[in-house]
Amino acid sequence: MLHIINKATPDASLEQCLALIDPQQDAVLLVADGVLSALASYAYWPRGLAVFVLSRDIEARAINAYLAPHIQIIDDAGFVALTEQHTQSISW
Amino acid sequence: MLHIINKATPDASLEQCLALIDPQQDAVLLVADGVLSALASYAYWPRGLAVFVLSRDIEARAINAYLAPHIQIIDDAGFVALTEQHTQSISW
Amino acid sequence: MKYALLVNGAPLDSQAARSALYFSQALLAREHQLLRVFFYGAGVQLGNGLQISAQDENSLLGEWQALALAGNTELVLCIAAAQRRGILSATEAQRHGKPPVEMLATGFTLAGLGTLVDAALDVDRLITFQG
Amino acid sequence: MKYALLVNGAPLDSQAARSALYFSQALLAREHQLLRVFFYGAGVQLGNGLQISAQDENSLLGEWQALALAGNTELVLCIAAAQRRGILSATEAQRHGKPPVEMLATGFTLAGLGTLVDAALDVDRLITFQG
Amino acid sequence: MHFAFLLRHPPYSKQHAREGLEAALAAAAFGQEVSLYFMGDGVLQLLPDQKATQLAAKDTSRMLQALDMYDIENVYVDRTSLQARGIAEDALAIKCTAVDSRQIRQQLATAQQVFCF
Amino acid sequence: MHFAFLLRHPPYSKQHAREGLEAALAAAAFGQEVSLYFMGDGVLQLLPDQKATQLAAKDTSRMLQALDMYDIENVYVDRTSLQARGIAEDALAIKCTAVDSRQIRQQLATAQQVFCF
Repeated sequence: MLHIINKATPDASLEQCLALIDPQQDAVLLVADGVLSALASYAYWPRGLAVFVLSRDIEARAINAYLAPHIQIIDDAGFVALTEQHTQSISW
Repeated sequence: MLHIINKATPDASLEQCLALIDPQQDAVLLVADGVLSALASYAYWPRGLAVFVLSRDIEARAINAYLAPHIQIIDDAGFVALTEQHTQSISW
Repeated sequence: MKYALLVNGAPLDSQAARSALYFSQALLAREHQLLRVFFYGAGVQLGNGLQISAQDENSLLGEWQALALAGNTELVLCIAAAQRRGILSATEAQRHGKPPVEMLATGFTLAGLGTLVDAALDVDRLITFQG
Repeated sequence: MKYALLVNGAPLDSQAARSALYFSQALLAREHQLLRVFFYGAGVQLGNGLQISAQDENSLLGEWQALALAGNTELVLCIAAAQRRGILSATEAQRHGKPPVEMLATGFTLAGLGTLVDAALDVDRLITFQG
Repeated sequence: MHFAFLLRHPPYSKQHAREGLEAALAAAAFGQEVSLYFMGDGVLQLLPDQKATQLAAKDTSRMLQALDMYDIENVYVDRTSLQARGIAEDALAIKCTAVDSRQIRQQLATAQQVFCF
Repeated sequence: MHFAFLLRHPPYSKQHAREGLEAALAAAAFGQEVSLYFMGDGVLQLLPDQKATQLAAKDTSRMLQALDMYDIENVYVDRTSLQARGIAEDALAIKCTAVDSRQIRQQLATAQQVFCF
């Protein structure tokens, strides 16, 4: 399952998404204001979970230098690739 | 200062409002989705703070039975009266 | 007392315009003056005169127009915020090379942020309704 | 693969339509098919053809129209959601006793939720862009 | 096909509750198997005796009465969300099955599409 | 008259950052004393090197350069909000005075109007 999150915390979406995530099989993609949850200072992602952010949303907001180390930056084509790999998605 | 809150938790508005509140002098009015923060199960209001909810928002959502005991229910005229009493207001 | 309101939330996708309407009605009932309501941000969408209310709901726009008549209240859309969201008067449309369709609802005017500043200076209370 | 999108967020007051546009461009670049984009909720506001883009910003609407041509993609506004938000075709306006002003942007059609259900059944992937 | 709908918003301030239910009813009307999951503030959609007329709004709780008519039988409510709001399972306006996150996760894995409102 | 603006939203997804700044600039242009308080995700408006063109958006950080021109000198940033995001006070695009909640509360008490964006 690919979880797409577009909202900044605090927001119910994050809590609800985290409650349903399977860190072994699922991936999270942060887009729009959702990328703010990729900051190193926000440390609630379960260990082992694949967390991606969209590069243009990071660059627009100039937060590259503040990202947590395990966050993976992808471009628009990478977003498409994630949707190819995951048969299911939930946009929170 | 009258603090008017129209958003449900979790939301940054609540945190930011609580950080600025003076429980001795200020009052909080919950409107629209903000009334959900009047539920007895949400217990983060500082002791002694006057917290009001708008009756029509409570009735529309049928949450009367779930309100915390110290919450005061007012009607539209009561809302106007609060703005008369407080020279300043912030709508979060 | 003299009041003005600032309404920032979209009429349907937030409760801002609805809450502000009931507040305004209560203001007039208590014999306050409501000089101006300034619609900003997504709030400008209330002034779209081409909107049609579904049969099963009351017309929020119509209630605002009635309130404005009863209270002699100015209903002002921020011109920049409205333009960004595609709401133009016939004059504005023509100025941008579009057909002169009047989208502005009866009773609403377009004006700049200066009218919000003016209102804030003229009144005893300015109350904001967020989206 | 065959894709469809569901866009729920308002064009200016959320990033939904902008994010969905870049995703769609990347889809076509990878030679996927994008059959339909269904605009629902506040998302229908993109299809307001009377909107004017400010000079300092690109036209989001224009880019969507170009994308639809390039990808042979249907742009569909949910008819009920659009009506609630005041966006009508000339035909719909007339049916409600209003002047027959065409508000629908070129390249967009109005249809019911059934076309969203159909899209979900026809494609390999349905991706939602929230507001 | 099995379409799952996550209904996460409280009624009335915004259109999510209403438009989520309308989408679910449409999917059922078009012959699809539909399951509903009320979670977060979405559980408030299930409270009885809502007075939508106070806000001149469409009563979404009345739309719930239509679920039967559309043969939507798989109606679930997140137990944790109810508990966090102090709402008893038997205080709801319609019959729902209370589930936990683990059950929701398992059931969503079988859905063709998951719609989130 | 003294108008205070609380700027609480991050740039770009929504119009709050842009429309809040435009309102503040308008108040200054109309001769009012203006003070700005960046707090919560609003502090992200202050980061240098934003690339708004990535989203074909108006660069709100460039609007900040106009503050001088409008004689807006009272620009404050909430220290706690910066710390929570791991942002140093000297990493910001414009000169701001870092303050805490107590100071903000005291200063707002002197405002004629508090606008919240």
